[in-house]
Amino acid sequence: MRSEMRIAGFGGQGVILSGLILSVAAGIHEGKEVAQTQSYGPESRGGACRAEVVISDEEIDYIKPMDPDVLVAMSQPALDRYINEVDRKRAAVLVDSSLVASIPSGIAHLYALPLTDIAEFRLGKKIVANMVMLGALSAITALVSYEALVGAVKGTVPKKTVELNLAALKEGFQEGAKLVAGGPTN
Amino acid sequence: MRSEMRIAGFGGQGVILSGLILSVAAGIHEGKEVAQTQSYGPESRGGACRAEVVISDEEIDYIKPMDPDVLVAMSQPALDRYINEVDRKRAAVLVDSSLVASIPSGIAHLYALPLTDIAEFRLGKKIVANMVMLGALSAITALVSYEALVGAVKGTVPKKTVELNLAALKEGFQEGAKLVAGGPTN
Amino acid sequence: MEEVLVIQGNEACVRGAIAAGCSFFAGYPITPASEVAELMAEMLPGHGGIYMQMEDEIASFCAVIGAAWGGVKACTGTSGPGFSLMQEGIGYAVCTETPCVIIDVQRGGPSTGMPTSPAQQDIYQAKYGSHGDYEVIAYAPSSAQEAFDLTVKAFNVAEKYRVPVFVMSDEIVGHTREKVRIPENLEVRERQKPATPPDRYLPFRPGPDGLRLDGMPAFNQGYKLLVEGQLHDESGNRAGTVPEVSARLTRRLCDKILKHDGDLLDVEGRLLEDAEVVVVAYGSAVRPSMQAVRQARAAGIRAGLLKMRIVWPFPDGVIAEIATQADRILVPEMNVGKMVREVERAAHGRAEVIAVPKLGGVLHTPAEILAAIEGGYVRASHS
Amino acid sequence: MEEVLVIQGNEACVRGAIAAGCSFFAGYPITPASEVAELMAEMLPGHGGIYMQMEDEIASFCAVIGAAWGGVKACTGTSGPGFSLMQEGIGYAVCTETPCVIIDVQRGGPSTGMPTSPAQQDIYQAKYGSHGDYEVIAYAPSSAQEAFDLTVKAFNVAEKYRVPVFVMSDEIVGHTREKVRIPENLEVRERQKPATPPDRYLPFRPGPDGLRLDGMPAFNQGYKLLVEGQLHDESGNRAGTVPEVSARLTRRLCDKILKHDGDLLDVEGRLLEDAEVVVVAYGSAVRPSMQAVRQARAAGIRAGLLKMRIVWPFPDGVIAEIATQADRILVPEMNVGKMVREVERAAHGRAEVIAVPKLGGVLHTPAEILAAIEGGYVRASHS
Amino acid sequence: MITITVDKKFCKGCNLCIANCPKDVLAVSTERGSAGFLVPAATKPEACNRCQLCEVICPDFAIVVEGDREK
Amino acid sequence: MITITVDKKFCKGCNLCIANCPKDVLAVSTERGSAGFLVPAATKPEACNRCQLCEVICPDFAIVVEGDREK
Amino acid sequence: MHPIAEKYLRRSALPQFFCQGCGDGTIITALMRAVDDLGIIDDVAFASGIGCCAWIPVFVNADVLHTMHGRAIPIATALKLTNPKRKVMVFAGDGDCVGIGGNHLIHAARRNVDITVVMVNNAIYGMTGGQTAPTTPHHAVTKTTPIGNAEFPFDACELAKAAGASYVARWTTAHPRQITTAFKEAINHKGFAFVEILSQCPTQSGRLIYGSSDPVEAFNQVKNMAVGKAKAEKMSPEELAGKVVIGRLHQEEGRAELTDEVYALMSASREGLSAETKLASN
Amino acid sequence: MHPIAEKYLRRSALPQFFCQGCGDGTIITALMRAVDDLGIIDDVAFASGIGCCAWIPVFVNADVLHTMHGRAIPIATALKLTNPKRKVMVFAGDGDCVGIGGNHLIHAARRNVDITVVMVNNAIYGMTGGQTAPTTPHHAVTKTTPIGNAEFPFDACELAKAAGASYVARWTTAHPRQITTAFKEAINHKGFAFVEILSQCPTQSGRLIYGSSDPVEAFNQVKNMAVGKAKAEKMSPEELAGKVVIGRLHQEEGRAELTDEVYALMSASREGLSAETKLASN
Ligand SMILES: Cc1ncc(C[n+]2csc(CCOP(=O)(O)OP(=O)(O)O)c2C)c(N)n1
Ligand SMILES: Cc1ncc(C[n+]2csc(CCOP(=O)(O)OP(=O)(O)O)c2C)c(N)n1
Ligand code: SF4
Ligand code: SF4
Ligand code: SF4
Ligand code: SF4
Ligand code: SF4
Ligand code: SF4
Ligand SMILES: [Mg+2]
Ligand SMILES: [Mg+2]
Repeated sequence: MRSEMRIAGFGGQGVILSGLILSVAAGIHEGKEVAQTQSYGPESRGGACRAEVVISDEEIDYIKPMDPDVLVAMSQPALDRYINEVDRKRAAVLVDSSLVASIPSGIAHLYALPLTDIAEFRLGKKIVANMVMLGALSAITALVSYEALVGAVKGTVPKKTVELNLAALKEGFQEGAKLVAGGPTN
Repeated sequence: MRSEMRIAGFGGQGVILSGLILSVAAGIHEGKEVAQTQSYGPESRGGACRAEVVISDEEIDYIKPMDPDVLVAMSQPALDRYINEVDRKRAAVLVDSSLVASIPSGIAHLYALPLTDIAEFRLGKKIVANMVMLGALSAITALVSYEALVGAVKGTVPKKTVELNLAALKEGFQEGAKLVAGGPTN
Repeated sequence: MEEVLVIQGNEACVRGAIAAGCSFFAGYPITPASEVAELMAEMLPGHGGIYMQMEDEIASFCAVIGAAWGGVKACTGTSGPGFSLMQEGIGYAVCTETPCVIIDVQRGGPSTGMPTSPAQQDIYQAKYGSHGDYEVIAYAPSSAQEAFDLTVKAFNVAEKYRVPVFVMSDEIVGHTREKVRIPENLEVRERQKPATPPDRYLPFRPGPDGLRLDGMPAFNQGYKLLVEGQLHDESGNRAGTVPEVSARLTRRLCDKILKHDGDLLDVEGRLLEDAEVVVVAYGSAVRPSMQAVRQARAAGIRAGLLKMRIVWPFPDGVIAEIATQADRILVPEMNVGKMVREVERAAHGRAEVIAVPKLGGVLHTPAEILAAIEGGYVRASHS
Repeated sequence: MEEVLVIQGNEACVRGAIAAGCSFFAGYPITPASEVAELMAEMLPGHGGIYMQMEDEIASFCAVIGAAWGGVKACTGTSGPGFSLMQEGIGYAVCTETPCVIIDVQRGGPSTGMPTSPAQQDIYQAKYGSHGDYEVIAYAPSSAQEAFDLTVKAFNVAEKYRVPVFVMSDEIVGHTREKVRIPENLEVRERQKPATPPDRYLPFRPGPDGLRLDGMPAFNQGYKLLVEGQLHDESGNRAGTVPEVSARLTRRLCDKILKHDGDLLDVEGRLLEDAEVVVVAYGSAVRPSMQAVRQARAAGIRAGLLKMRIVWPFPDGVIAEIATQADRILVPEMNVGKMVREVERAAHGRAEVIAVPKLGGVLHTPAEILAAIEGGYVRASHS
Repeated sequence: MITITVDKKFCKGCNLCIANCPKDVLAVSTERGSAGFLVPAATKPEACNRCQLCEVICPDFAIVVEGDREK
Repeated sequence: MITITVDKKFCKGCNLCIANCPKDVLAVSTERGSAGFLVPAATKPEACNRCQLCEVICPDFAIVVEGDREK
Repeated sequence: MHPIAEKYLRRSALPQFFCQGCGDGTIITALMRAVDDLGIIDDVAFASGIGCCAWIPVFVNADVLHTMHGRAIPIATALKLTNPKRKVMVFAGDGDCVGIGGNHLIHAARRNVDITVVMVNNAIYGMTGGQTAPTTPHHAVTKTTPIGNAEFPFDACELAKAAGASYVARWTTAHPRQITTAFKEAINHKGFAFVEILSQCPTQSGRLIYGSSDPVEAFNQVKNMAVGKAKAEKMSPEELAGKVVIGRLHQEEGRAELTDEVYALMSASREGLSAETKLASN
Repeated sequence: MHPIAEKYLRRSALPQFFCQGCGDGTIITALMRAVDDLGIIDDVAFASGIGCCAWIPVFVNADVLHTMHGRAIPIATALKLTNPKRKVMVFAGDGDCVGIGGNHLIHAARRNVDITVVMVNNAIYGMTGGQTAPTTPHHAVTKTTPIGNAEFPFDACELAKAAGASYVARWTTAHPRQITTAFKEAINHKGFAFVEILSQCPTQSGRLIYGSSDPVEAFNQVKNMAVGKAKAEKMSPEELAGKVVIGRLHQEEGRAELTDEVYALMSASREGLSAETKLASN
């Protein structure tokens, strides 16, 4: 089984860190083969940025998504650009509704959550929006388990911030679970 | 007609300048085709150094001597090395006897003159040994005329030193003429 | 026990280097190679090694040279612009037979080019970037695992052949996080002291094969070494004006690599036995190529892959053989078509050699390579 | 009136440059190119030009770039080590389409190598020395006369193609004093202002051929130029992360040279009509080659010479044609065998291609090349 | 009257204008600009002395103070 | 007694020893060394104070002053 | 967008992509005001290297060479020489200016060439992600000094002065108006002018060296480091530890300048031309 | 050959090929005497670039890296770091040291790395045949300044000091014994030491700049330029014009030094190793 995810947004949102955590979760904690790639501009903050994760039971030849199962859009430009590279009928699409105003039509499995607002207002730190996203993702799709993500976060982020990150992950998971209970957003 | 000369010595003796003057004399003042090449080490003074001049009535393909008509040796190592690259029977060999102590045998047309001593003691400047040499050369061989050399010297060396250089040239020519009158040294 | 990590190729290079005994790194930050420096800075001191960030890439590579003669295994890491700046130093290292490793995490050029995007455009620069005649060794990893494995090998052959060795990684290999299995027992070639005692030792006299030197002495071990960047004789004294000596050294510097022990042929064939169409690839272009070859086989096309893990010295013989067997050879590269020229040369007109270039800083898709295998290749989208 | 001088190739380059309108030179002394700088220092100011000796070759070439955008024709001169240091800047000039000329008076390498002896070892470095994908133009004079003529041409095509152009001289051409005839009327291409007015001008938009740019604007002429070393769009704004735009620029930078107007094919055939053995040579190796070809003809052998005056872009087509006609192609070079690889590639196995390398910093003798023509070639004495 | 305008397309919510205002005219709002940051708002415009410190310090050319100070 | 030896193989006849000798011990001779230069000779060895300035100034390690100054 | 930005920014290059609260943006405004005050937008020529700071002039709608890391200064020197009327300005980060580009800086200073070099010192390599710079404090933590910097920082102003700069000033981004004044003084000064600006880089030096990526905290760090020249002269070395002196630190008027000298020699040469050289007649 | 030369010279490299009367030869002797006095021939490591001066250590029978033009200093830095017990010395011509290699000089000074850099200043590029150097006097004639130098020379000692050198001295070849002393002081000094030696180059600067290639005249030129530090302090700027101050110009003891700092951080790192990093087990 090969599954493919793309997470897109802009620099400073922790997009690449979220890719890292996914790949450690799947690779180390779930024992799968993984390939996590990324794309970013020369600016430290604000430029377009994306991370992609391929998870497979077998050796991975081509390391990039060919037909993503999941798209996470953490900004309007990211959604506008990458929605055209997924199968709108098949792929799960998670968007940060704090930053995305207009959502193209025809997305069968759309999940909208105000990731940044949750991070900024509920958790007090905008930069953990990526963790909220990961939590939600594990609730929405079965590609990586919540437990594996918790393990990966613990082994990855600086000690001082583990607690905050885990809280964000949990918040995201709960919000995601609510969404799933209610079915896709559209 | 193609004629080939090699002048060898060490850095600081003005070997390359003598090649330059020969090439200007033959090329500009006598209207021939010329190719003057050189070889030298990275040191400014004291290293092995040589200049070669090919003079021809036609376009010159290969620019280096293939079978030199003239060898000038301004040092012992120069003589020892290059004597093996001339036809001892045919080539005219001019050596600076102030600096060359031992002369290999079998040189049919050998001309020995204390070029450096002449320059240092008669003209007061060791560095014009090259001009003494050129003067002698024009007396000994007919390859470049004395007049052409005078013209080339005038157009080449710094104004302040023209007189000294011409004096040295003349001195060399006279010494050379004497030698020729007496026949080759050996 | 084997250790399993999920790490980027850049980290794999660092771990490979340290595992191979590297204890000195000098570098200068540059995208996409900065993680190499950062991880060296983090890990080396704990292993008794030294990390130095120098004032530029010129100084970085010079420090590597100094460290090598100082007695330790040393390396640097950089990308395009830095690699260009190191070229003079590379020539010096070649001429003085200084063992060292350079990790070039390739990004798109020319100039600042595409600073955050991958490319395979420096592959000729590795061989021809410095002035003069010389040969080097260049590996091209296609995964994080190979980044680890080939960095270890790079250090080993640097010691053996006394030459700068390149690990020609790229932004994709460097930044892709994958599983890396670190074996328990690694083959590491330690630095060897000369067999000849100092008083009879001529530092640049080749051994019995007439090619490789006798060990690698260090400064302040009693050898009174003269390490000279001018062409020199066997004692190290300059001989740039002595044609015979100069020519002999130049020839030996080239021949010690070209006439290697067999260990500098490092290619891997996949599904080649009956292949009519062979994809020749190196570095990250291997990944979509292999996917495409599998897809082609699934579609009944007799396709195969030749992966070059060492690109310099170029495997002329292997290509010549493939050219005899195959009808078509495809060379997908993330550049305008570079190594394809070598393939074309080595194929001697015996097979059709087709460049499958990909520009714009993106990896080929398997579909693009598949199309080329199927014979329907018209220039890939961004090429 | 035609003027006749007896001068060195280095002086011929300087006179050629000034005749072609060069009014800025920045350089750094290095054997055997120092006379280029010295004569520029002597002659340029009298012609209203500027000579600058910079702190190194990096700065020298940067100053040339600055001068070009400052509005004047500019060049530098160097040799191996300096050429290596200029490589980063060369990539920038390519990427920004900065017209300029670099005179490389080749000496033996690698490193300090043979600082006072000739070689033809930097010929690939001219094409591949900088990181990234690009194409350049490289001339290789074989006499003082050609040093003059080809330097003039170099300036002309630099303006036309907006690219760095190399004059790949060598120690022999540079230092050999020969007759140079300076014609009364020289064809000089002046710098052209853009045809489009500033307000509608896109500095990096190609003209109707889709390849070459519209003139060369200068700073402070109202264009508000952005000259960017990152891959950029037609306005000059960076686009290194936009694959389509990046790929398009890379392709155009290469194609504008490869798909030239015909004027970048500059070869001269001698006695080729019925030749069975063809000597392909460039630079000073042409001289003994021609002598050997004449000697061979005298001995009844059907030998001919192809002189490449432009080595990059490489004349693939001409070589392919010769390979069809001739049995053997000999490539004498003062290096381990470099351009012979291109000849081999372009010959496609249709003729036997034989390297006639000469090392040690000395020119081939006609006898050595004659021996190769006669088929008796065993490695030349210092090779 | 003084009008203080924050350009939401350019403001990155760095708060430097707020921190540098000598008159505490500005404060963080809950509104997001185009880049997703919370932009400042003039909560006490009447206190503004038109010193323009906010303008010269703003790294994003995003704040403009117009009009005259009331006498 | 003091012996002053000039090594004709190394001396380049620069005359720095002569110029620096505080006691005018040395002078140019008419003899050529291996490199073709006229080498110096100790014309007044008895005046030598063994200050060794000639030795430390000689760029070619070509002059050696040995022995003790006569009391 | 502020009217001055409307007037001077290069539209096609926007949006300005510096991080939230980066001091580089403040410097753009200060620069536009200086250019506006002097009315020199058509005469100014910018060159910059690579780094965040190097983007400052790119956003200005003027003639700009955005070049290679560390190499703007020799390019700028040629821009000046080829047209002495140009007002040439270089923007260089600390790494660009005294890291890789240090040799060009000291040689331009030595030549006293009439250009202005602005060095924006954020004590770190910002663009590449926070590695140590030659301006990073001793023992500071950065990405490549994970347990502290073993090296010591340059005083770039001292260096420029010792090399021959004839105008030297230092300010911080907390002094935007003084920056504008310094730019104007530097441009009007005949000779090599060096202006160092301490600037906050919340993302890298803020986060790594000073422990917070909050723009306001980073800004205050920089602001609090600065001590005016006059005040500093009255302080003890102990009091000055960790402080940086700001102000116009050095100015020497009337020193011979490169461009003048080059053109003077050119005139001398042209007069002597016919006698000394013979060139092909065309 | 002098006994000290017999003892220390590298026989296979002889003859020493400097020009007649070149100051570089005198410096070799001064160096051998310093090495002899300190008894460090087995512990010394030399690095040099390219130029006449760069050949000085090549003639000494010790471990020597004869490298690239301008690049000896970073190589020397690594030699020191890889074995702190080494006594590392660099010999560099003025072009090598403050021309092409200027950036390495100032960075090594900034790092206060415990090496000694000897710069032999002959005011010209000797080896390449007499082109202008960054130390060539204003208006001097050289091969590339045929009617006079438009540029201005560095004060290399000031530059080194401003960059962070903790020992700075200047002498001339007319002071061979002081050179030996300075070498010994510099080697024993903990930190970056810079020694400038004004030297005659009869062939190039003698001939081109000073109008005579006579070794004695060239030597006297250099000698007469020098003014002792103490004396200079009492002279007016007018009196000092054209003069060069010699002596031990600057020394700062006890300053933190790079090698120490690097090894201290290494120890700190090794203690924290198990906790912080996990490396492949081999
Ligand atoms: C030759 C070369 N080496 C390295 C780099 C990578 N690089 C880009 S910017 C930069 C440093 C940036 O630091 P600084 O100059 O201080 O500017 P800042 O980003 O802090 O404003 C480096 C090392 C490069 N572009 N070119
Ligand atoms: C990169 C490079 N550029 C130029 C040269 C040529 N070169 C050799 S020595 C030298 C300068 C010598 O001057 P200096 O350093 O002052 O030493 P000196 O010969 O005067 O002792 C130059 C430019 C070189 N070898 N390498
Ligand atoms: S200073 Fe500018 S960018 Fe920052 S919050 Fe204020 S208006 Fe927005
Ligand atoms: S102009 Fe001055 S007082 Fe008014 S808001 Fe701006 S900073 Fe505050
Ligand atoms: S100083 Fe030495 S080389 Fe010079 S003349 Fe005296 S002995 Fe000879
Ligand atoms: S030792 Fe002193 S006195 Fe004696 S010869 Fe030498 S310099 Fe003269
Ligand atoms: S990394 Fe630092 S210097 Fe660069 S834009 Fe961000 S805050 Fe500014
Ligand atoms: S050129 Fe000058 S520095 Fe070089 S050896 Fe000759 S005199 Fe000495
Ligand atoms: Mg910085
Ligand atoms: Mg010098």
